[in-house]
Amino acid sequence: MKGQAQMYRDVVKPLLAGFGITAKRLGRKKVTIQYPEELREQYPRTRWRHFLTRYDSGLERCIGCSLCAGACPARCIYVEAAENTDQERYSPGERYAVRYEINMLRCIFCGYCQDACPTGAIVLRKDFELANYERSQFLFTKEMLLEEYPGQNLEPHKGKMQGTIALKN
Amino acid sequence: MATVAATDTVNIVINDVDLQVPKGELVVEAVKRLGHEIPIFCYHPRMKPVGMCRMCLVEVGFKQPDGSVRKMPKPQAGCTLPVSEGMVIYTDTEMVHRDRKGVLEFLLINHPLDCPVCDRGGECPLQNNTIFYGPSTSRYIDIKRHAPKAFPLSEYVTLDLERCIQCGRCVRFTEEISGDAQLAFRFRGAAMQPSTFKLTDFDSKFSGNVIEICPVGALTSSKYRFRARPWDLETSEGLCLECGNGCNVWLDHRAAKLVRVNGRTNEAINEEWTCDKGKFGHDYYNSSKRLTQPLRREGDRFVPVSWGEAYAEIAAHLGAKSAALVGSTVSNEGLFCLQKLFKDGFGSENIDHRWTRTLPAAGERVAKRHESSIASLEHKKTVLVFGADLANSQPIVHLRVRKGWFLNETRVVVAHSQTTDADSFANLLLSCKPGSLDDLAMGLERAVAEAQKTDVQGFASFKDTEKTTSVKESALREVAAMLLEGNASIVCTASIYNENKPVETLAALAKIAAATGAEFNVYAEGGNDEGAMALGVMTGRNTHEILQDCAMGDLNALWLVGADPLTLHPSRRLAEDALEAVPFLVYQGLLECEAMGYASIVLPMEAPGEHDGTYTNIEGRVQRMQQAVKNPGDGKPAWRVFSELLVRIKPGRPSFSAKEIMDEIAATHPAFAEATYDKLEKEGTPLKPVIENFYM
Amino acid sequence: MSDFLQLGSPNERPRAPRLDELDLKFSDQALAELDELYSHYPDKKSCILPGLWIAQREYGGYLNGEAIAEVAYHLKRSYAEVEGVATFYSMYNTVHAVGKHMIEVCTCLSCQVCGAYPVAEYLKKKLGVGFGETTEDGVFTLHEVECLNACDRAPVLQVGSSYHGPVDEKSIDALLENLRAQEESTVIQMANDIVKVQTGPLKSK
Amino acid sequence: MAEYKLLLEHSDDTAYRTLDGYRKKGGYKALEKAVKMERQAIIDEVKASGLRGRGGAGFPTWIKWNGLPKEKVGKKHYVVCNADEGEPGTFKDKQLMEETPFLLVEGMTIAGFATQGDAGFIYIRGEFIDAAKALRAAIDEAYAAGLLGKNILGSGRDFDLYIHMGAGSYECGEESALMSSLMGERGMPRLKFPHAPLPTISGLWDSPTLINNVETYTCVPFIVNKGGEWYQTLGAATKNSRGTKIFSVSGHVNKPGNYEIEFGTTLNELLEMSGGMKGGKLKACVPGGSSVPIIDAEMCGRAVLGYEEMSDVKSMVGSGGCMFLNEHTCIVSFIWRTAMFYAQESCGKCTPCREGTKWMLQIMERIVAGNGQPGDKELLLEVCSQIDGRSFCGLGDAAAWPVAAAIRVFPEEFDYFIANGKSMVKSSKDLMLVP
Repeated sequence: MKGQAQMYRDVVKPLLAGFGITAKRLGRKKVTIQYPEELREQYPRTRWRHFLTRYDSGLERCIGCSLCAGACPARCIYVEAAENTDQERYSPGERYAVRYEINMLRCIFCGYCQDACPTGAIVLRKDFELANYERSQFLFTKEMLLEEYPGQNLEPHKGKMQGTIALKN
Repeated sequence: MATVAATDTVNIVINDVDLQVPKGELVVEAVKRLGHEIPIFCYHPRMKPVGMCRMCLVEVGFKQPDGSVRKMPKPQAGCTLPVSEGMVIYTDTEMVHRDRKGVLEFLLINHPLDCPVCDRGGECPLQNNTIFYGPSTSRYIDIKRHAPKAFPLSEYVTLDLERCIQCGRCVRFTEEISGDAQLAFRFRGAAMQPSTFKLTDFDSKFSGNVIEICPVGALTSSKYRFRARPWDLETSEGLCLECGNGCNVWLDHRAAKLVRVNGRTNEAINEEWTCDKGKFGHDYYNSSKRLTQPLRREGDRFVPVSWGEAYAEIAAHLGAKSAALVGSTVSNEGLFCLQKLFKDGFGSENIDHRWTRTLPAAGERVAKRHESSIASLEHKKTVLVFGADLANSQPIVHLRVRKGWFLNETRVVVAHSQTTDADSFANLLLSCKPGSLDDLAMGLERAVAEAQKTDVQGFASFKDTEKTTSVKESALREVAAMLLEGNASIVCTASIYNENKPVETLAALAKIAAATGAEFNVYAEGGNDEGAMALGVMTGRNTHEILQDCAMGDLNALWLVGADPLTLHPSRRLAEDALEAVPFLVYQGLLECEAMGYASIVLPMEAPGEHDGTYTNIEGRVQRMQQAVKNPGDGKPAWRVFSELLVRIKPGRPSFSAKEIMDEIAATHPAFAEATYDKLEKEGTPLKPVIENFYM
Repeated sequence: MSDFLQLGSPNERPRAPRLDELDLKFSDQALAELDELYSHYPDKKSCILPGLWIAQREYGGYLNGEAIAEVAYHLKRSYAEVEGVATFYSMYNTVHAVGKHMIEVCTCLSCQVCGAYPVAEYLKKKLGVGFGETTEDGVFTLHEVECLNACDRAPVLQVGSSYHGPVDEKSIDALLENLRAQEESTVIQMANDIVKVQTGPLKSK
Repeated sequence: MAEYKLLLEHSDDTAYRTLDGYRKKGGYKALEKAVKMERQAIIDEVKASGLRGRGGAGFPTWIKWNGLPKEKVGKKHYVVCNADEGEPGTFKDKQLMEETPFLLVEGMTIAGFATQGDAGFIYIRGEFIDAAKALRAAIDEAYAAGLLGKNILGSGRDFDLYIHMGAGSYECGEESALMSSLMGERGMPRLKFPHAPLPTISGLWDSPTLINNVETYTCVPFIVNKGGEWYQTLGAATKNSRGTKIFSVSGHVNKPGNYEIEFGTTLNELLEMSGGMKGGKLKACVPGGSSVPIIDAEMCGRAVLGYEEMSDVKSMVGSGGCMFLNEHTCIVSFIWRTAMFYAQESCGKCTPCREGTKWMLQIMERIVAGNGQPGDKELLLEVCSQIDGRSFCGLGDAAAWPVAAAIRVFPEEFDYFIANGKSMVKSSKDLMLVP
C-alpha cells in the first residue's frame, strides 16, 4: 500500500491539483487566442512594420530626404532620391524617393525613422507578421512599403502639407 | 587676407584671456587662436572681408589707462575689424548671443526651410549656426519671398534664390578669385539676388567653386543634385588628374560609387579651389562604357577572356618589335613597370607618352621644366605667360597668377596668338599673329639683349619682328625692362610644342631667362606627364615614329596604355593608318573608345581613384592617392598588369604592392629618392633636384 | 524678376552674346560724350553710371539687355557687373519698357500727408493704369517714387526733367494735355539733360 | 529769433546765379583771399568757425579737412560734394544749388586749395536736373573766367570740378556708398575701419578724399571772408552748434519752404516763420528729416534747434527737414510710409537692414490694412532693436529710429489701430494717407 500512497501523493494529487486549476479557470474569461485564426488587438503605439503614407491627393509624402536613413541606428534604410518633373510627379516639391528600401532583418523597430521624418511619410504600424522563407523577401521595397495598411483612412493627418514643400500648380 | 602682413604683435584680451596676436589680424581669425569660434557667413579667409551678413558681431572695448575697459557702444563685425593694441573682445556675452539670434532670425524669415530636400542639408553653415546660435522659433507670420526654385544657371550650377542669404561669397569669388565677374548682385534691398547677366549661362571655368563656398543651398551642383545626403557619403582624399596641376580633392562616394568631387586644401597647389574640369569631369568613374573584363577579338566581335588567357595572348605576340604609347593618367608605378616590362620582358625600348606636334630629341629638350613652384607664382614681380592658355590647360596656375596680380601687384604679361582668359587682367598684352611665337620670342630676346647692351648681331630687327608678329618695339622693350627688374617668371606649357619652331622658341626664352635671372617653366600638360618625363618614358622611337612604323608594318605589336591615338595624336590619318596596319594591338583603358575597335586584346584598367598610386604634378610634386572607390568590374591597376605579365615572360619576383614599386623607383631614380610611401608628406613631396641631364 | 519667365527649358539655356555678336547702337555723339567722360575719372569703371545714362538716351528710355551689354562693351566690364549697377538704381528703366512720358508721383511722407495718394488715385483713374504700368497708347507710364525732395511743393510730380507741384486735379489735367501735345519724349530728354550736365561742353568738338 | 539769411541772402536775385552778379555781391572775394592764405590757415579758420557737417551727422568739418595728408604721396586728392539729397522732408541743397551755385563752386574750390585737391566731384542725385543745370552753367562760367581749371587766379594751382549724376538711390547719400556709386559700383556702403572711419586717407580710388554736404561747402566762402571768429558768434546761445542752418519746413504749414536760422532758434519760432499750422492744431513734428525720431506737440514747445539741444527731446537736427503734422494725421499710417521708404531704399548689403526693413514694412502693412496682431507693437520694437546698431551703415539705424520713436511717443495710436483695425484719428480716412 505504500506504493499506492506514494502514487497518490506523487501522481494523482498533483494531477488533481493541476486539473483543479484548469477547472477553476474554466469559468473565467479566456486569455489565449487561436493565433493564426484570431489576432490580438495591438497596443495603439506598437511599432512593427513600416509603411510609407500618401497625401489625400495621392502624392507620396516621402521626399527622399534620407533623414530616416541618417537616424537609423541599424543602418537598414537605403534611400535614393530623384527629381520630380511636371510630367512625372510622385511627391509635392522637387524631390522624391526613387528607391526606398528597408532591410527588415536588420531593423530593430526603434521608430527613430518615424521620429526623424519631416513629412510624416514613414510610419511604423501594427502589422507584425513579417516572417518569410527567403532572405531576399526581407528587403522591403518602396512598392511594398507604399501598400495600404488597415486603418489608414482612420488616421489623423500627420504633417499636413504647408509652407514651401507645398505642391506647386 | 586672413592676415595682413604681420610685422609685430599686439596685446589683446579675448573673453578675459590675454594673448598676443599679429598686428592687423582680423578678430574673426584672432579668436581661432584660442579655439573659439565666431559664426560667419559672408567672411571667407581667401577673399576680402565685406561685413555683409553681420553674423560675426562681437562686443569690443579698449583698455583704459586706469585698467578699466571702455566698451564701444555698438557691436562690431569681427570679420572686418583688425585687432589693435589693448583691444578687449567678448564673443560670449548676452548681447552677442542676442545679436546672433537676431541676425539668424532675419536670415531665416525669408529662407524656405526646405532643408530636407536641399542638397546642402547636413553640411550647411546656416543650419549649423542656427542650431548653435539661432532662435528655436520664428515670429514671422507674413509671406516669405518667393522665387522660382532650382533654376539651372549652367550645366553644372543650379540656383535657388529662395535659399540665398545674399552673403555675396559667390559674387566676390567671380570678381576676386576667378576674375570672370560672371555673377553680380541685381536689384537692391530685399529683392537683391546674385545672378549672371539676365540669368544667362554661367560661363566660367571655375563655376564649381561657388557651390562649395555658398553657405546655404542657393548654389548647388546640378550633377550631384539629389544623389546623396552628406551622412550617406564616405569621403576619401584624392587627386584630380584632369590636368597636370595635381589638385587635391575630396572624393565623395556612396555605396562604392563616386558621386561628387570637392576641393581639398593644399596651400602649395590649389589652395582650396578646383576647376570645373576637375570638379565635374570625373563622370568616367560611373560611365556605362567602363571596360569591366579582358576581351579578345574573335572575328568581328570581342569575347570575354580571363586575365590569364589575355596575358598568354599578349606574351605570345609582343616582342622586340613592339611599342607602347602611354596616356596621361597612369601612375608613376605603372609607368615604371611598363618601362621594366618592355625593357626586360620584350627587349624593346619603344615607349613614349608625348602627343604634341613636335617631339624634341634628347638634346633639344629644356633642362629644367619647372623652376617656379605654383605657390611662388603669386609673389613674383612679373610673370610672362608665353604662348599658353593657362585658364584652359593649367587652371590652377592661372588662378595663382591672377591672385598675384590681384593681391600682390604682380605684373602679368601675356604673349599669345589667341585670346585667352588672362588677357582680361594682363598689364601688357603681346598679341601676335598666329604661328609667330618663335619670332616674338626672338624679338624679346633682342630687346633684352639691347637693354643689357650685349651683342645683338644675328637678330632680326624690331621692324621685321613687328612685320611678322605685329607686336611693337616699344612693347617688347617694356617687357624686357620688366623682366630685368628681377623676381620674374616665364611660364610656358608643353602646348608650345604644337606651335611653329618650338625648340627655337624655348631656346630663346631660356636665354632670356638666363640673361634676366627669371625663372623659366615649361609646365607639362597631362595628369602625370611630368612623372613620365621624370621617369624618362620616352625611349627608343618617339610617338610619331612608332605610329609611322606601325603604318609601314615595321612594328608587330602596339600597346596603348590609357591612350587613344585617334583623339590624342595631331594627325588622325597617321593614327588610323597605324592602328589599321599594326598586326597586334593591345588596348588597355578605362572606357570603350574608338581605338578599341582596332584592338586584338582589350584590358580593363582601374581609374586613378580605384587603386593606390603616386602622381607627379607640373612642379614635380609627388603625391599619393589611395584607393577611394572600387573598380566596377574586373579591372586591374596598370602596374599590376605589367608586373604580372613580366613574371610570366621572365620569371622573377613579382611586385605585390604599389609601395614596393615606389621603393624600387626611389632606389633607381635619384629624383624620387624622397618619394617613397614612408616619406611622402601630406602635401606631397617635391622631386629632388638632380643632375641636370639625368632624364635626357 | 520677369527674366525667369522668358527662359526656355534647362537644355536651351540662353547664352550671353559674345562681344563680336553685339549690335552696337551708340551714335558718334554718344561716343564723343563717353570720351569726354573718360577724362573725368581715373578709370573706365567709374563711367558705368554716366554710360548707362547715355545708353538710356540712345536706346529710347529703356535699358534692355542689349543696352547694358553695349555699355559693358565700351567700358570693358562684364555684362553682369553693369547689369548689377543698372538694376540697383531706380532711375534706370531696366525692368520694363516705358512710355513717352513717365509720370512719377512722390507719395513719400510730406507728399503723403499733403494728399499724394488722392492725386495718385486720380492719375490712375484718368490714365487707366496702375503704378508701374504704361497706357495702351504707349504715351504715359505711371510710377510711384520715393521722396523727390521738393516737399515745399507737396504733392509733387516729376515728368522728365521738371517738377510739378503742388498739383491738384485741375493742374494734372492741364499737365496731361500739355504732355500729349508734346512730340519729344520727356524720358529721353531727361537722360539727355543728365548726360549733358555731366559732360559739359565737349572738348573734342 | 527771426530768420538770419546768410546763405540764402541773395537767393531771390536771379543775377546772383551768374558770375557777374555773384561777383557784384562780393562773390569770389573769399577765393581771392584763400589763394594768398596758407593751407593750414584756411583749415584753422574753419576750425575756429565751429562749422559742423550739415548733412545730418553734425561731424566737425575741420577734422575732415585736417585729416587729409599734408604732403602728397603720389596720389591725387579728391574733393567731393555730397549733393545726393534724399532725406524725405529736406530740400535745402536743391535750392542752394539752383539759386546760389557759385557759393558751392567757390566753397569747393577753397576746400580744394586747403586740402591740395586735384579734382572735385559734385554728386547730384539724378532727379535734380534743374540744380545740375544751374551748377553746370556756373562751372562753365568759372572755367571761362579762370576760376577753375589750370592756374586758378594765378596761384599756380589747378582744380577741376566735375558733375556726377546719381540715378535714384537714397543710400548713395551715405558718404561711402556715394563713393561706391561715383566709382561706378552699386551704391553700397564701403568698409570703414574703426581706426580710420573717414575717407580722408583712403577714399575715392583709394586716394585721400574730402567729402562734405552742399550746405557745408556753401558756408565756407563766408567763413573765409569774414573769419571763423565771426561765424563762431552765430548761434552762440547753443552748446556747440555754430552758424546758421537752413531748415526745410514742409507738411501742414501755411508757408512751406526753406528758412535759414541761427542755431538756438526754437522749433516754435520756426513754425511761426513758416506761417503756422494749416488745417488743425500741431500734433507732431519730425524735426530733421525722416530718419530722426518723431516728437509730439509738447516736445515741440520746448525744442531748441541745436545739435546737442535736440537730444533733450530725444530727437536730432539731422539734415534739417522739418515736417509738421496736424491733429488729423494718423501717425501709424505716417510710420507705415516711413517704413516703406526705408524698405524701398535699403541697399541690401547687410542682413539686419535688408531683412529688417522689409519685415517692419510687412508688419506695418498688416497693421494699416487692419490685420494687426496682438503683440505686433512689441514685435516692431524688438525688430527695431535688432536693426539699430547692428547694420553696416546708418540706414539701418535711420530706419529703426522713427518706428521706435513713434511707438514710444504715440503708443496709444498703435494699440488702437492694432486692436480695432482702424485709425484712432477720426478724419484720417478723408485724408487718405494709405492707398
